[in-house]
Amino acid sequence: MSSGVVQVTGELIANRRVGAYHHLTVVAPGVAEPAAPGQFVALAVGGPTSANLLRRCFSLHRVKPSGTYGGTVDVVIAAHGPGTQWLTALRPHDAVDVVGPLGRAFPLPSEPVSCVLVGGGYGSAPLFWLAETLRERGCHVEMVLGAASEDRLFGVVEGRRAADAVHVTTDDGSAGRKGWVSDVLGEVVERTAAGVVYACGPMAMLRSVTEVAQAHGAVAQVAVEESMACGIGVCMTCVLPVTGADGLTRMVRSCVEGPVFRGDRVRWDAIGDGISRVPDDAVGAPRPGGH
Amino acid sequence: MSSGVVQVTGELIANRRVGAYHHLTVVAPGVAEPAAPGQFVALAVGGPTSANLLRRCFSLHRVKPSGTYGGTVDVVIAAHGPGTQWLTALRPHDAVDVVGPLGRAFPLPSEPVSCVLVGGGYGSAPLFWLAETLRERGCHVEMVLGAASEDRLFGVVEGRRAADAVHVTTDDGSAGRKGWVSDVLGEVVERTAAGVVYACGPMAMLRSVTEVAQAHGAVAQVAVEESMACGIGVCMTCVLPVTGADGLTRMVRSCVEGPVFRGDRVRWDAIGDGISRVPDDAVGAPRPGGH
Amino acid sequence: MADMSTTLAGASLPNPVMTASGCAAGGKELQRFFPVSELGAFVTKTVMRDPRSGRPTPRMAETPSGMLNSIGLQGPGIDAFCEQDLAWLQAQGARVLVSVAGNTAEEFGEVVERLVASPAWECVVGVEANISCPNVANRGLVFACDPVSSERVVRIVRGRVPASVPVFAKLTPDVTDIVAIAAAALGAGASGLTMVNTLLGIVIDTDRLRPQLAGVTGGLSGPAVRPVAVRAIWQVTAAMRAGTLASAPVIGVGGVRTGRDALELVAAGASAVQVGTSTFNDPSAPRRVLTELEAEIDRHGFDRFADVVGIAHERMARP
Amino acid sequence: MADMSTTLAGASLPNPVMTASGCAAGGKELQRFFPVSELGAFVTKTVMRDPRSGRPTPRMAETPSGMLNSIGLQGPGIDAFCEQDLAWLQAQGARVLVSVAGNTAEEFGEVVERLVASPAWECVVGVEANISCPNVANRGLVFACDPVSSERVVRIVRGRVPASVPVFAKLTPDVTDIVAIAAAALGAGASGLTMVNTLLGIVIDTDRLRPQLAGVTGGLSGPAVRPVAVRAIWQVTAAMRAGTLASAPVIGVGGVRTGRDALELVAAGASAVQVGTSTFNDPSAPRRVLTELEAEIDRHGFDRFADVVGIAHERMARP
Ligand SMILES: Cc1cc2nc3c(=O)[nH]c(=O)nc-3n(C[C@H](O)[C@H](O)[C@H](O)COP(=O)(O)OP(=O)(O)OC[C@H]3O[C@@H](n4cnc5c(N)ncnc54)[C@H](O)[C@@H]3O)c2cc1C
Ligand SMILES: Cc1cc2nc3c(=O)[nH]c(=O)nc-3n(C[C@H](O)[C@H](O)[C@H](O)COP(=O)(O)OP(=O)(O)OC[C@H]3O[C@@H](n4cnc5c(N)ncnc54)[C@H](O)[C@@H]3O)c2cc1C
Ligand SMILES: Cc1cc2nc3c(=O)[nH]c(=O)nc-3n(C[C@H](O)[C@H](O)[C@H](O)COP(=O)(O)O)c2cc1C
Ligand SMILES: Cc1cc2nc3c(=O)[nH]c(=O)nc-3n(C[C@H](O)[C@H](O)[C@H](O)COP(=O)(O)O)c2cc1C
Ligand code: FES
Ligand code: FES
Repeated sequence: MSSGVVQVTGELIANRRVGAYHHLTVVAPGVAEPAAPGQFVALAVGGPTSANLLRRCFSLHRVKPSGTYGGTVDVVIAAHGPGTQWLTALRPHDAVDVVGPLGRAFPLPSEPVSCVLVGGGYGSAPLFWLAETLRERGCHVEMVLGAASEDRLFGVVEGRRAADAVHVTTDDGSAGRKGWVSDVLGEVVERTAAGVVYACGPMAMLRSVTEVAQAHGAVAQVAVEESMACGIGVCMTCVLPVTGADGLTRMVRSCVEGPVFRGDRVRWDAIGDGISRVPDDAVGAPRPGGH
Repeated sequence: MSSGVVQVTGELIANRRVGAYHHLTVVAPGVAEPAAPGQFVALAVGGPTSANLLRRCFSLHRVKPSGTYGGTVDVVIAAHGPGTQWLTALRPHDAVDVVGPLGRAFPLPSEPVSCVLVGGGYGSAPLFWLAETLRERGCHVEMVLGAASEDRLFGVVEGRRAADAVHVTTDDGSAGRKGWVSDVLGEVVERTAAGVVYACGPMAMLRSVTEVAQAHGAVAQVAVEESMACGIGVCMTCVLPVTGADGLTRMVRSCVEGPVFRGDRVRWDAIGDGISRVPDDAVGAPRPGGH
Repeated sequence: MADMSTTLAGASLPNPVMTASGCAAGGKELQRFFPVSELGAFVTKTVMRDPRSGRPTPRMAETPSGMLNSIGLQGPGIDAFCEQDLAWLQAQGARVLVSVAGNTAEEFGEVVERLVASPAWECVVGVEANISCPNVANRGLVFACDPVSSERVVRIVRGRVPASVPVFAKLTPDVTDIVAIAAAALGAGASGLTMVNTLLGIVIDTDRLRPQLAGVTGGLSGPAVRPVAVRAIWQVTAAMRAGTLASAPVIGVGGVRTGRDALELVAAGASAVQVGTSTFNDPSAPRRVLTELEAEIDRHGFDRFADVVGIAHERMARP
Repeated sequence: MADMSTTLAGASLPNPVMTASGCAAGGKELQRFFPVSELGAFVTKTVMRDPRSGRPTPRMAETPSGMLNSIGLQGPGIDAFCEQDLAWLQAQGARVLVSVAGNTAEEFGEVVERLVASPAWECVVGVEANISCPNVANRGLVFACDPVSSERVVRIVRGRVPASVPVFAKLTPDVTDIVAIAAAALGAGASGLTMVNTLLGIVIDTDRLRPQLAGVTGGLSGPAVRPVAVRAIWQVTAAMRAGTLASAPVIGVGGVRTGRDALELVAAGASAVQVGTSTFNDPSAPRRVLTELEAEIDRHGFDRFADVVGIAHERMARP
């Protein structure tokens, strides 16, 4: 109640296709007002007869705290399994049950430093709002947007408006430079003398973004994507190993202590192949002969 | 394949409210052509994410074997639980998965005898088509339509077109005569010297219709409504005790051997309070100390 | 196109998809939607010695992603079954897995004797002993809840079915240790196992405030129980692979609605898959699942269905 | 408005609705959606002696109308729990049912000792012994799968909790005979039973062809399992009513999403109801279920919630 999280039955007012994605605008009073870039919403799927109980989480692309319809939130969804297929098939005026805003936002620098924002696929969705917020604070902002192919890039045009420069890569070379975001990131960080690199996208990308940022003396702030059952901190399914300020590694909930983490705090050595392992040195790790 | 039953993904083309009910028209090629009054369709509910696996069964109200849209079927639905709520909330162009036509139709008299058609609530839905079919064969047709209240009567106006006369009763007297269909039925059967009474509605009504028909020398043909899991004869959930031509009582499937039974064959003594018991004299009935 | 054939303890089937007992009646009803001879095998409803009326209604309750049933093994008895249902199935060219049961172990034997003696016996590719039914001689305790009763039934059935025809014991998941029951059945000569039967459940009618089923308890089936079926298949297969249980083919059943669902059971260890409750949702489900399973095997680039059986045991994530 | 209060072996609660262990964390997270003090009781996640990291991820798989979880009892250990979570709950005015577990029976005792000694002990209205967890001393077999282990744990816990505070044993449905386990727990001094914990399940990732959970098996929960929970509650209640099992209050849990669902468990015999997985769908679910259950009791014209407990046993259809 105090925290500003609400649950509301929203109304879809727009659902437009953008490349491989769907861009949804939902009237969700109370969600937009307290939200900040990097936070997400959890949407119920399937309606009253649904066999899919668990909510689906999506980064806030943009919010409009007020307007013709009351507060709205925008999300960008890749249709994948049953939940995202159901959401992307919704039509205007359909009801959408929204819980949000959730999670820890991207921390903003107190000084007007140079920043690089890196998005992989739909991972770029929250970065344009972040870019504008940073530029309002006087930061120089460049973006690196990457995807497998052109249709999976999101927001290149929007990026040109929101940021000082946009660099594009695709795996197949169908747009921008052929290759990965990490191939161009080092140069951009170096040239702009960036202090912070913000990133959102697949885990493997976040790991290399962290490495590149570190190599060039920047701090990485990465928004991770762990499978979430509740999104609100009660189920403990969304954990990953993160080292705290005290130097100890714990399995922490990415839905409340994340999804944004300092890249150098994430124990990438324990993450891969779709699994987040428990490092042997983690607090409470299983010990031989007992848990 | 030979039997004329098909499964098709139909398209809803109309959903109109009629009193307490919804009248749906669905394009369902192949279902209309072989159908006859008294048969029913089984509709899937909830769409691809549905937690409700079982189909819902509805009497065919009318069918149009061809037309602008290809064959259509009409059903009249009372919104009740999750499945009927979902169906009645559908909008034109929504997909409806239909299996049908199913079950045994009302047997038609070979001679142009007088007939009385009795409908309770939405149970009248299949009777107008039946009335027309009977009148085409030269039968004199009167209808008795009853319901708890006026909004739960279905098709009084349609009845006036389809039949030679329509008699209405409601429990609360909000339309027609206050009382039950059985209160007026005897007089109608008597006056028209009816040879057959056709009925569709709640079990308790079917029982008294059978009794009244018998008392006045008419044959009752009743369409029962047992809870059905499959509608196509494979699950054995929809049984009720019926006496066969051989005089033996068996638990027979109302979805394939019914839903229409001769009223005097149904073992009403074993039916009531929402339960169909197994009469002690039924074939294979449990014996003391064994099954 | 992958080779979809499968071998179940000597019985070679062109493909691994079957109906599930009690979910396809005698075959005629589904024949209206697809030729039952296209299935790997047609599994009959459980047949007992004498005609049975089954239980009063309501016999079913819908549940979230599943249902309860309490049919009470209604059926015509083995003689009428052989003369009518089995003869009809044979005429269609179907391969038939006949599900049998008895109120006592000895009654299982009688049913099987008459089955083997039937003129239509030739179409029978296997016998499924439904030991997940109550044992009248043992306080109505389900045979498959007790290793000793399970053993006794299987031994009798195995003894009366010609050695060339496999016998499958159908297990209930409602036990503390399913591997122990599997061991009892295999020890008594079962050629393989069918897993799983329904879970015991109750639904209360919240309007009448009484059990919705006239028989109070019923069997829970449908997609809701699939994770339990996969787990049971996994545990038994793991024990076989570890050498602590004799190796034998497993027929998987429980909650299969799509080819992907079937693939879950197969990857966990099932050499064949039965489709039950989903048939009520989609009368063509067994046939459709076969098409979808073929597509899945192809998508994964396998040449033979047999290569996928139990594959998940080899691909476990090593945390 | 009906009187919704309920009494659980001496603990009087203003209403019968609770969170379920492990589905509401420590309370702070849900407090953002409703005051946790409005619930009959708040049930904490199971706390063990030492801090535990839990299992690797993936820790969950969605299933039809349910989910699998394999958290591995992650938690801060009893000391940090008492200092932080329990103290916070006390400050909110919540009534707390603390769920405890141990790797061995003796460890259960240690956890309880430290809990009873904690300054926040006063807000504790009961202790729930989560015996549906693996017993390290007995080949990792779940305590509640074995009457002897169940008895041992309950005896130790009961011995260290002041007699005025009830102890509930939380049972798993994955047993052949749940009444036998209930008898063992009650015989060892449990004041009541919580039924049921999750069912063991596996989901196969059909893209990777390996178990979806890093820990292979997980616990199945959600509406999918409700009929199993109702059945377990029914069986134990029936045994109590028949006099073959000592009478004791039952806390029902399993698949409750609405007030009607809660009413099913209550009519089957539960004196209180926990809401677990549904909270992930609707963060206000426990509070909403209370409102809806009140409305159901009113709709049926009862004056007191207590009059509905077990009522379905009296209204059985007599076929
Ligand atoms: C913080 C956060 C932000 C996200 N932002 C976006 C976004 O902006 N756009 C977008 O398209 N997707 C986003 N995702 C991923 C999105 O949540 C999943 O693609 C979606 O939940 C999959 O649902 P499904 O029904 O298609 O798949 P299913 O596989 O059926 O999902 C089954 C279950 O697994 C969970 N799940 C599956 N995949 C993921 C995943 N990658 N991450 C988290 N949970 C998962 C679902 O929530 C659900 O509970 C985000 C995920 C997180 C955690
Ligand atoms: C042959 C036949 C013809 C019917 N014709 C009509 C009609 O024209 N108009 C109409 O409004 N209703 C009709 N019904 C009743 C209709 O099928 C049920 O009202 C409907 O299935 C209830 O679904 P639900 O989701 O609202 O309820 P739920 O209670 O959620 O249904 C749960 C399950 O029980 C079954 N079920 C519940 N009630 C009934 C019932 N009364 N009869 C059969 N199955 C039931 C459902 O099929 C479903 O499988 C007919 C039923 C039968 C058997
Ligand atoms: C209505 C119904 C009747 C059943 N009858 C039998 C039966 O006679 N014999 C048997 O072994 N199993 C019977 N079963 C169990 C199924 O064969 C199957 O094991 C179980 O339903 C799980 O599979 P499913 O989820 O695909 O339905 C029946 C199941 C249902 C739903
Ligand atoms: C994510 C998750 C974590 C759980 N953790 C615990 C636990 O720590 N202790 C416990 O006794 N039960 C635990 N459970 C089981 C629940 O308390 C409950 O018994 C079970 O989920 C059935 O109820 P439901 O269907 O309402 O979720 C957990 C369940 C889930 C889904
Ligand atoms: S998703 Fe449930 S705790 Fe994070
Ligand atoms: S509804 Fe399945 S046999 Fe009639």
